[in-house]
Formats: sequence, C-alpha cells, structure tokens
Amino acid sequence: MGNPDLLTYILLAPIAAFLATLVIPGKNETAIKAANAVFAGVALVLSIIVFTQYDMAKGGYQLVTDIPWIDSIGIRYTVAVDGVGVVLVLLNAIVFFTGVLTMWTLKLRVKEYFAFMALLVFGVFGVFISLDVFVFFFFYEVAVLPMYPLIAIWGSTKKEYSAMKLTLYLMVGSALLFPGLIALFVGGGSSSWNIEFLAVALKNQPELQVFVYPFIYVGFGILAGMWPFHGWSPTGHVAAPTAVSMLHAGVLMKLGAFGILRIAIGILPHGAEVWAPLFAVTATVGIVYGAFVAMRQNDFKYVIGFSSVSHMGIVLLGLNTLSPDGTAGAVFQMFAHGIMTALFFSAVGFIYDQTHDRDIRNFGGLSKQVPIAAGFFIVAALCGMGVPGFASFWAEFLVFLQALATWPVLGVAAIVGLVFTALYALRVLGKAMFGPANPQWDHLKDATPWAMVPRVILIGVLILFGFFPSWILDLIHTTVGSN
Amino acid sequence: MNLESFLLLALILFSLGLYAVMSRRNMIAILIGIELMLNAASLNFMAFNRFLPVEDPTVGQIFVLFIIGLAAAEVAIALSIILIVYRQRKRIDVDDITELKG
Amino acid sequence: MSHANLAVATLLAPLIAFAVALIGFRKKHDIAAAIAILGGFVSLVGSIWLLLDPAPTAELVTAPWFQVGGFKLEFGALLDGRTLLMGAVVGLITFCILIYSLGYMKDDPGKGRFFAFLGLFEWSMLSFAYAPNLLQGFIFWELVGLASFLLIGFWYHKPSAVAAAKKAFIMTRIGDVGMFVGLILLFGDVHTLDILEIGSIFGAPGLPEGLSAGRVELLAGLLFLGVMGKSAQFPLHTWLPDAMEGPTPVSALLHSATMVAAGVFLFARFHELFMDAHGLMTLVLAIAVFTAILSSTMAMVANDMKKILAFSSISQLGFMIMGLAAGSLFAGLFHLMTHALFKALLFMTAGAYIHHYGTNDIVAIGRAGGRKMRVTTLGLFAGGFALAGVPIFAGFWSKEVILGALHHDGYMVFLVGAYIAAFMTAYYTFRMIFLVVLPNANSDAIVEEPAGAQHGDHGHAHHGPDKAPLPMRLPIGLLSIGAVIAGLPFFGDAVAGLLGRPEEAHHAEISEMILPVAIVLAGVALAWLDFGAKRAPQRGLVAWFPPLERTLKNRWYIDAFYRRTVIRLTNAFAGLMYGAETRGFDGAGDAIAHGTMKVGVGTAKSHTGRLPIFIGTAVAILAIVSLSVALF
Amino acid sequence: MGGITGLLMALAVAGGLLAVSLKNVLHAIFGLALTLLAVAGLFAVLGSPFVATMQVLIYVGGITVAMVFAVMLSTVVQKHATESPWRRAGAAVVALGFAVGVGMVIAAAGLPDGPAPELVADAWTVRQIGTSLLGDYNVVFEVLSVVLLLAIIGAIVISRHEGEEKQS
Repeated sequence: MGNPDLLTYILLAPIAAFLATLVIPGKNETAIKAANAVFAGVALVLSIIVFTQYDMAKGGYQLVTDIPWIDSIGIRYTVAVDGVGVVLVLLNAIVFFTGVLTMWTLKLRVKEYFAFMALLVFGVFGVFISLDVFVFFFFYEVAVLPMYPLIAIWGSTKKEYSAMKLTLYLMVGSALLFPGLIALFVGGGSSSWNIEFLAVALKNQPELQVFVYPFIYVGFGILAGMWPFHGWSPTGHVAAPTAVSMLHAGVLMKLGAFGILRIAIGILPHGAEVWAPLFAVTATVGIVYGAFVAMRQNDFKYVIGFSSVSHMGIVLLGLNTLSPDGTAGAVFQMFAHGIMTALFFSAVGFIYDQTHDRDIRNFGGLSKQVPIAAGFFIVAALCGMGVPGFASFWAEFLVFLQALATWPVLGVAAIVGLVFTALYALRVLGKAMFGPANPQWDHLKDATPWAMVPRVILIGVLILFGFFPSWILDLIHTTVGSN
Repeated sequence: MNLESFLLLALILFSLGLYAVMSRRNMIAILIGIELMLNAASLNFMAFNRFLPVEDPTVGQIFVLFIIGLAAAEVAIALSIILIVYRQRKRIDVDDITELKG
Repeated sequence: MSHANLAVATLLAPLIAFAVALIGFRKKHDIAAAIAILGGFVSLVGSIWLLLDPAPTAELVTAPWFQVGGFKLEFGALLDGRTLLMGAVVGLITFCILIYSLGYMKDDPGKGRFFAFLGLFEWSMLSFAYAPNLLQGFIFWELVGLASFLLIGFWYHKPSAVAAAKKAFIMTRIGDVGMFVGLILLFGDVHTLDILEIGSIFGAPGLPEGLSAGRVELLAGLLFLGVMGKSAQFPLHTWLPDAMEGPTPVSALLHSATMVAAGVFLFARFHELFMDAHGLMTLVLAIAVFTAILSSTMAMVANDMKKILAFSSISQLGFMIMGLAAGSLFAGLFHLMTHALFKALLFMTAGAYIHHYGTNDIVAIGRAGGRKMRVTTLGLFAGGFALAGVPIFAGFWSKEVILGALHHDGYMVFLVGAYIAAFMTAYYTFRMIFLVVLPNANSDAIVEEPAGAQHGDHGHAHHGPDKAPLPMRLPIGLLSIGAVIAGLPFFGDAVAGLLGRPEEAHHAEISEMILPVAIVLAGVALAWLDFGAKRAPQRGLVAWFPPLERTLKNRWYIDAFYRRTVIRLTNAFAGLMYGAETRGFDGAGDAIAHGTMKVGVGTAKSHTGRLPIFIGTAVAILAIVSLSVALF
Repeated sequence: MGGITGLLMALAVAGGLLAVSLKNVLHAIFGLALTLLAVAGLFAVLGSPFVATMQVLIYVGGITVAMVFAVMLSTVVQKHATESPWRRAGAAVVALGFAVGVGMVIAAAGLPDGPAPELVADAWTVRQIGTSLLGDYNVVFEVLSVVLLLAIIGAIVISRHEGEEKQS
C-alpha cells in the first residue's frame, strides 16, 4: 500500500501553487501560469497514483493520516480516502489541471486569480479526503469563499449580483449546516468529530437522526443545486469566468452531494430513510424542472447552468435511493457530470473569449466556422443527453435502474426527463452549432493545438470511462457495497 | 465612611460624566465627562479593594494605575482628533461629526 | 477463420474505420472514403461468411465487459438465425451505400466526415444486431439514433435538415424512454438481460413463473414503444418523412433499409416475449395496419420522390410488424430482408435522378427525361415492382407470407386492412414509375420543384451524359438483381430454416394467390388509367376531391396537430417553468434579499451618527436593565 | 478621618457639577481638576498614597494641562453654549435614570456595612505594588506601555497626516 502521506501531498499541491503565485511577481504572468500548471500536474499525477494504488480488495478508508489539531474539542486532522473519495479526488485534479490550462489566455489580474483558484482547489481536495466532520466543514468553507472574489472580479453579466447571490445562498446552507454538525458532535458525546465514530455513536438515536438530517441534507443540498434552492447555481455559472465555472459546476457542486453522501446519509442512515421520499421527490422535480427551464434559455451558460440543476437532480435521486447501485450511479454521475460540465464551459469559454457574446440566437453554423471548438461542445452535449459511449450514460443508467425499483413513479418521471434533456441540448446544437452561419463570426479562429489539450483530456476521460466504467464503478462499489 | 458611600459617590460622578457626554456639544467638554466617568471607575476599584477582603491588595491599585495610563493614551488620541476636526471645520462641535451615519 | 474471429472483425472494422477516418483523415476525403469502404468490406465479408456458414446452434462470442452491482455485462456477438440474417443485410446494404456514396457525395465538402459517420453507423447497427444481451442492444440502439441524428443533419447549414435531425432524435427518444423503462423492469422481473435466456424463458409454453399476464403485457408494451419510435409507427411516425433531409445515401441506408428496421428487429428478437402478450398483439396489429394505410394514403399525393419512398417505408414497416404480431417470425424478418434490398435500391435510383436533375420532384424528373438514365430506370422498375408486390419480384413473396400469417380467425379485419394497404402500395408505386418514365404532353401534373432548382436535395444538378456515375450504377445493378430474385421460394425456405421456423415458410397454393395478385393488378391498373395511359391527365384519383388532397398533402395534419398540442404544451410548460424560475424562485430570493436590504437601510437611518444619541441609547438600555434587575 | 473623607467627597461632587455645568470649557476643566484632586485625596484616604500621587501627577499635572492647551490651540472660547434645553433635559433624564437604577442595585446588593478592615501594612506599600507590577502583572504593564506608545504614535500620525493633506 502506498505512502499514507500521499493525500497530504495532494492537499499541499494547490497550497504550493498558491504560495508560488504569491511569491512570483505579478508582472511575470507566464511564470505564474506555469507554476500553477506544474503544481496542478503534480496533483493530477498524485491523484492518479492514489487512484491506481487504492486496494480494492481491502476496501474501506485507506491512506489514513491522523494528527490532533484542536484536541480539547476533539478536532483532529484525519484524512483518508475510500472508493468514492478516490474518484472525486481524481475528478478535482483533472478539472484543476484543465482549468489552469484553459485560463492560459487570462490577462486581468493574473496573480490574484490563480491565488484564489488554488485556494478553492485546496478546499475541495480537503473536503474529499477529510474524515473529521469539523475539518470537513472547515475545508468546505475554504472552498466556497473564494468564489465570491473570483466571480465578482473576473466574471461577466451581473457579476456582483451573481457573486452576492451565490455567497448568500451558500451562507444560508452553511447556517443550516453548522448547527446540524454541532448537533452531531454533541449527540455523539462531544468527544470526537470523526465520521466513523459519529456513525457508531448516533446509531441508536433515531429521534436525533430524524431531527438533524434535514438540516444537514438541505445545508449540503444547497451547494449541490438541490431544487428549490438551486437559484444561485445558474446565475453563478453564468457570471463566473470559464475556469471558475468549470470548477464550480464541475467540482464545487459535488462537494454538496459528497457531503450528503458522507455525512448526512453516512452518519444518519435512519434519518435518511425517513426523509428520503421527500428528498427524492425534490430531486426528481429538479431533473424535470431544470430541463424545462433550460429549454427557454438563450444564454449558453444559462442552458448549461440549468442542465446542471437537472443533472445534479439525478445525483440526488441516486443518493436518495439509499441503495448501493443508486449511490454508485450517483457518484459516477458526479464524476461524469464534473468532467462533462467542465468540457461544456471550456468550449463555451473558448467561443466567448473571442466573441464576447453568449446568446445562442446570435450564432449559427459554428461547426462550420470553428469545427473543432464546436466539436467539443457537441461532444459535451451528447454526453449530457446520456448517449452511450460516454461516462454519463452508465451513471444515469444505474440511477434510473435503482430509482425504478425504489420509486417507480419518480423513476419514470426522471426517465421521461431524458426526452426534455435531449430537447434543450438539441435546441442549442441546432441553433448555434448547426444551421446557417452568421457571417459576423466568420473570422473566428478555431482551437489551436495548445487550446485543444485541456479539452481533449476531458473528452478522453469521458470516453475512457464511457467504455470502461468498471474502472470507476468497482472503486465506488468497494465503498457503497453491492446489491 | 462605609463602602456604600464610596460607591454612591462614584455613581454620582459617573452620572455627571454621562450627562456631560450626552448634553454637551463641545468635544472637549465631552472629554471632561469621560474623564469623570473614568475616575468614578477608579474610585470603585479602590473602594472595593479596600473594603472587601482580597487575596492580593495590590490588584485594585494596579487596575487604577492601568486606568490612569489608558486615560492618558485616550486623551492624547482624543485631543489630536479634536485638533484635526478643528483644523478642518474651525469648530469642535460633536454634532458635525456624523461619519457613522447610516 | 473461426466464427469468433470473424464476428470480432465484422464488429470492430467499422469502428476502427470511423475513428481513423474522423480523427486522422477528416479533411483528406478520398483516404477517409477508402478507409470506410475497407471497413465496410471487412464487415460485408464477415457477415456474409457467418450467414453462409451457420453453426447448428446459437453461438456466443463474448468478452466480459464489466460488472456493476448485480449487473454483469458482456460485450460481443450472439450468432443465431435472426442476428446472422440481420447482420448480413446490414453488411450488404451498407457496403452498397458506401460504394454508391463515392459517386453521390463526390464533391461534397464534408465527404470525409460523411464516410466516417457511415462507419459509426455501421458499427452501431451491427453491434445492435448481433447484441447478445438487451443492454448492449440498448446502448447501440441509442448510438444508431445518434448516427442517424448526425447523418440527417449532415448538411447542417440547412435549418430544415437540423430541425429534421432534432425531430428524429426526439421522437425516437420518446420511444426509447419506454424501452429503457421496459428494459429495467424486465431485468427486475427475470434477472437477466441475456437475449437467449429471455427467449427461452418466454418461449416455454405458458407464462413464465411469477409473471402475471398483465405484467407481460406491460413489459411488451414498453418495449414496443421503442419499436414504434425507431420503426416510425403511428403515432410516432412523423419524423421519418422529415428525415429525408439527409443525403440520399443516408435515406437509403438508415431510413429505409436498416436503422428503421432496427425496431422491427427488436420485435423479432423478443418475439417470444411479445407472443406472450396476446392483448397487446391485437393492439399492435391495429397500429401496424393503420400505419400502413395511413402512410400509403400520404404517398399517393406526394411529389417528392424521397418522401414517397419514406411514406412507403413506414407502410412497409407496418407490414413487417403485422407479420410478426400475427405470430410469424419468418414473415416479418423475410419482408425486412427483401424490403431492405428493394427499398435501398429505390432510394438509390431516386438519388441518381436527384443527383442528375437537381430536383426531388417526380413530375419534374419525368419531364426532364428521367427514363433516359437507363440503368437507373431499370433499377426503378425492379425496385418498384418489388415494392408493389408484382408477382415473381421479391416483395411479392414476402408480402404474400405476411398476408398468409394474417389469415387467421379473428384477424380478418386486419387482413382486409392489409389488402387495402397493398392495393394503395401498388397504386402509388406505379404512380411514381409512370410519372418518371411516361410524361405526356396532356399532363396536368403540377411541378412543385422544377429541375435544377437550387432546392433539390443536393442543391445543384450535374450536367453531362444522361447516366449516373459508375459507383452509383454498380450498386443499383447489384440490388436490382436482388430485388428480382431475393423473394424466390428457394431463398424463403433458406431463411425460414435459418430462423428455425421452416414451418412458417408456407407455400401458397396458386388459388390462394389469386386474390392478392388481383388486388395488386387492380392497383397497377388504376395507376395506369390515372398516370400511365397516353393522354392521361396525371392528376390522380385523389385530385377529384381537393379537400382530401389537401389533407393528404398535409399528412392528415398530424404534424400540425402535434405542433398545436404536444409541442405547444411543452413549450408552454417550459415557459411556465421559466416564469416560475425567473419570477418565482429568483424573484423570491431577490425579494428576500431586497427585504433584508430595506430593513438594513431603515435601521441604518436610525443611526444619526451622533455620539450623544449612541451613548444615550446604550445607557438608557443599561439603566432599564439595571432597574429591572434591581426591582425583580 | 470621617470629616476629611466627607469634605473630599463633597469637593469631588462640587467639582463634577462645575465641570458639567460651566459654559466656558476652560472653567469646566478647572472644575474637573478639582474633582481629580479630591479623588486623589480619597485614594490617599483609602490607603494608597502612591496611586494618589500618580493621580495628581498624571491627571492633574498631565491630562488637565493637555486639555487646557487643546482649548487654547483651538482658540475655543465658543460663546455659543447652544445646547438646547431639550437636549439637556434628555441627557439629564437618562443620566438620572441611570443613577437611580444603579443606585438601587447598589442598595439592593447587600454590601457589608461598617468601616474598612485594618491595613495589612506591607501589602499597600509602593514596594509591593512595584513587585506585583513587574511580577504577576507584568503582562499588563507591558501591554500598557505598548498602548501608550501606540497612542503617542497615533496622535502624531493623525495630526500630522491630516495636516499635510490639507496643505497639498
């Protein structure tokens, strides 16, 4: 088994990027970008090592590091990964790396930008590997807060409004979450915040579980784009700069779902059982609702934003089946959606960088004008529709499989949602990628090989796990069990 | 003279200081009120220290010394602020200073 | 070569061709075409070889793919009668189309992409046909849909093509949802998706253990939704005529011969399951007969050659489903095979005319001298006769088997319907033939799209000698032979034997053939009077009733109906949701935010910034607190 | 003893009244000085001549003088002691209310009555104060010195900076 410090090294990579960014003079932009790319690459390589080294036969939490932090109230820096964590760490590393490459053309306040971004990534890594509820929450806030400056400074389209909206929504989530987490701590005897410990300690307290569960579920659910608390997410996506959208939709929203899986359902299984019907309904509504709203949007990023609401609905529905297959599907969907949305945003970002326009009505025939860039978008759209051959197909398949078994009506509704997913995706493709070309954009430059690198990585990952889903599913199943 | 009389004296001084702070417009007059209140506090410390059994009788005196020191610092700052206000507005009326208005 | 190696080569060659052509040679058209044709050739040889050398029992060539929870998925090929037949049809037609496209797409700027997509399609279609389990089937079923989307929308600069591609994808997806749910429920019920196992579970007499009749009807119904979408059965049929926006080779390959037959093939694949759902089969028969008649009526007035063929495809697919639903596996699949041959042929001839004259309009083609293209016109005759069911030609035999299968008690009403559809088929087929080859001076036929008009399928006419390029003539010739002979009883017996249903290849007595032949001849005769005879007005029977003609031209207003109801409802609902989002959720969020702001501003107003008031307030509160502490 | 204490108390109250009521700020400062001296006397009475000395040195000798200087620098002989009667009345009400409230708290507190206990001689010496100031309470001492330093720097910065800004 590998060196348990690996995880800490992964955690340190963005911090190293952060420090390097601070140290390098702001005028030397290329050096900053290169340093970030290098450390992101290091994180990616380390994540791949963790991915390959995780011992599936053994399962459970591995690579454990346990150091006291604030011992008097039982807070310990406990990091470890299980199958789910491995997958999400890999996702974050991929998105971080491609995100840095995508922002290679950034000109405005490069230094601050990359510093914030590294901080965000640091928080996300921390959440995915924390076994201590308090440390989990700490990293969670670290990840959430840089979003405000990132959107408010580098964003577009009502950026201050969106940044504020996002921050307020997420603060409401945190406000629900924090008392919930403290209740867990107190309910578990006020001695430890460890997730495994709490799960055992709270086992025989069904009333507490039922009472606390909605706080934690909704608290995390807001970050996961849970209907009806999803309002921040599309606006936030729209306003954020490309790489931030990638991280935001690709990874940050997964924090919420991961929190639900790890803490809400993981520690409070009884509460989950009681509340699952209600939350499954909201998840299903989110799937259909997101698709319908996306049909009426004219801004590329709004379409993607609402498609995220819809896709995250699938994740939440899978989690709420409370079954191994559904959970596995949900986690896989987190991964697939993360990569896919990153691809979406990076494709849109490529076009927006040149045109400063995102209204799909102003485009047409982009696949003639910029065939490669349009190709990226088309691939992302196909993946979003759940076309087989891409990773998301398997994720949706598993979720629907379980959903139909658990709640037939909701399952059918969610599957019917696929039709509407196809509707909005094809609408965008038809309007912007196909159809008569708008001569205004004839001058657009297509993706250079350098710009293709991050996008090709993302597509490669989507197709790779579309054809070999078991590489991820087996990992996930070591954690969630199997039917 | 018992403890209570000292406390009541301190209360009277404090209330007078309070009244000055609230009623006066001249900033130096307000400062005078503040000094009165600080002295009232000092007096309380000394009285309690003297009349109640304490383990270490120096603690009250040290508190008073501390207050005196702080008062000196406070006056230094306050007076410099007052001088600036005066330089800008040619008067030192507290009602002019409404930067904290909502 | 072992069967396993052959199957692997057959399945993977098109995929490799697709990947290499798309990634490496998208801009190098001829290389891409060569690669795709090479891949197609490997598949052709492989699939035909497998067909001609069948193993006595079904063979499985699989590799474990992965296991998800209780789901064990294997990828590979199942080699039994049904798959071998379907695979060979796909392999043959695809190869013909690949060759044909060399001519048709010669100067197209997207030629490389086109051939690559054909590779994608062939790979998906073959993997679907040979699928050993329903999940693999479903995956490639979806991929076939994707390939269809890409190919219909191939000329993506045409808004109509894009709209048609979208429509096709959405409508088939509606069916797919049913199939997907059915698949999952089926898995929940029988705990396997293995096609052979499912076949044997449902093939046994009586219902499988633990399944009620209603449950089987439900499963079959859900799966049939998929069939309806893919094989364009009423009410999900409207996408197919629009799909003719794609290049003609695409129409020939996907939207007549192979892809739309995928639905029928799914039906055939799960024939045992469907046969257990008796109630549903009656409904299916009704749908199939209705579809066949409905689309035939629309074909009677259309002028666009490809649209006529598209309507006839819908109608012929209805015939296949009739045969299968009536219980004869052989009837459905045999007609699928012959139909693939002659319909692909007809589309190729249509493409040759369109390519040459730059119009889709049969009247215009006829007046421009369509019959001068000799090989093409011969192909039109061969294919048309087969479609109409003229004796000896392929379609006659296979349709005959279907009608025979319908010849049961209780199915009489459907049999009558089938005869009506057969009559109309003969009529509209010969209408098309006569209009193309026998234009006359007395004609009142209206040209809707003049020759050489830029609106033609292809955008422009190709001038030069009145013959199609060689790569187009070759497959036309080849398939013409097929359209003539493929239905002969010899082949029918072979196919029935392959399917393991030799008893279904019933050889009709001459006396039994009189009625169908008479009906076909009546249709031909009526067409002759209306269109063929000298000085015929060429307006047709329907033109006597202008409202009817208008209705038919507008496809019974079904599209308009959908536009007014389903689509409008969907849009309205989306609008409602959009309103709920912008005004409801966002509005509520903003209102809360603004409310908070207002409270804040209001509170801030009370902050006069006056020190005395701050202190006074603080002290007053302190005094009140002290008082209350002192008093209580 | 009792007489002196009473006198000092009376002086303190009188000085306070003068300080808050005189319109001329300069006069008010003298009232304040009176109170400060009286309080210093009370400190001595309470047994801490050292603190009393400090009070006189720093307050009377330092702070009061600084205030006088400030008054003179700002040439404030502001005639307009124009506080409105309402303002005075409001302030008086609040202050009186406070006094009554806290007074009642004091009365209700049940404080030990009677004279102060005997002085423990060595506990109240300057030596003892110095020892604990540099021993137990040296952090306080250090903090205080830092505060004073900051105050001095702050005072300089505030008055200088703004002055320059005005000139430029």
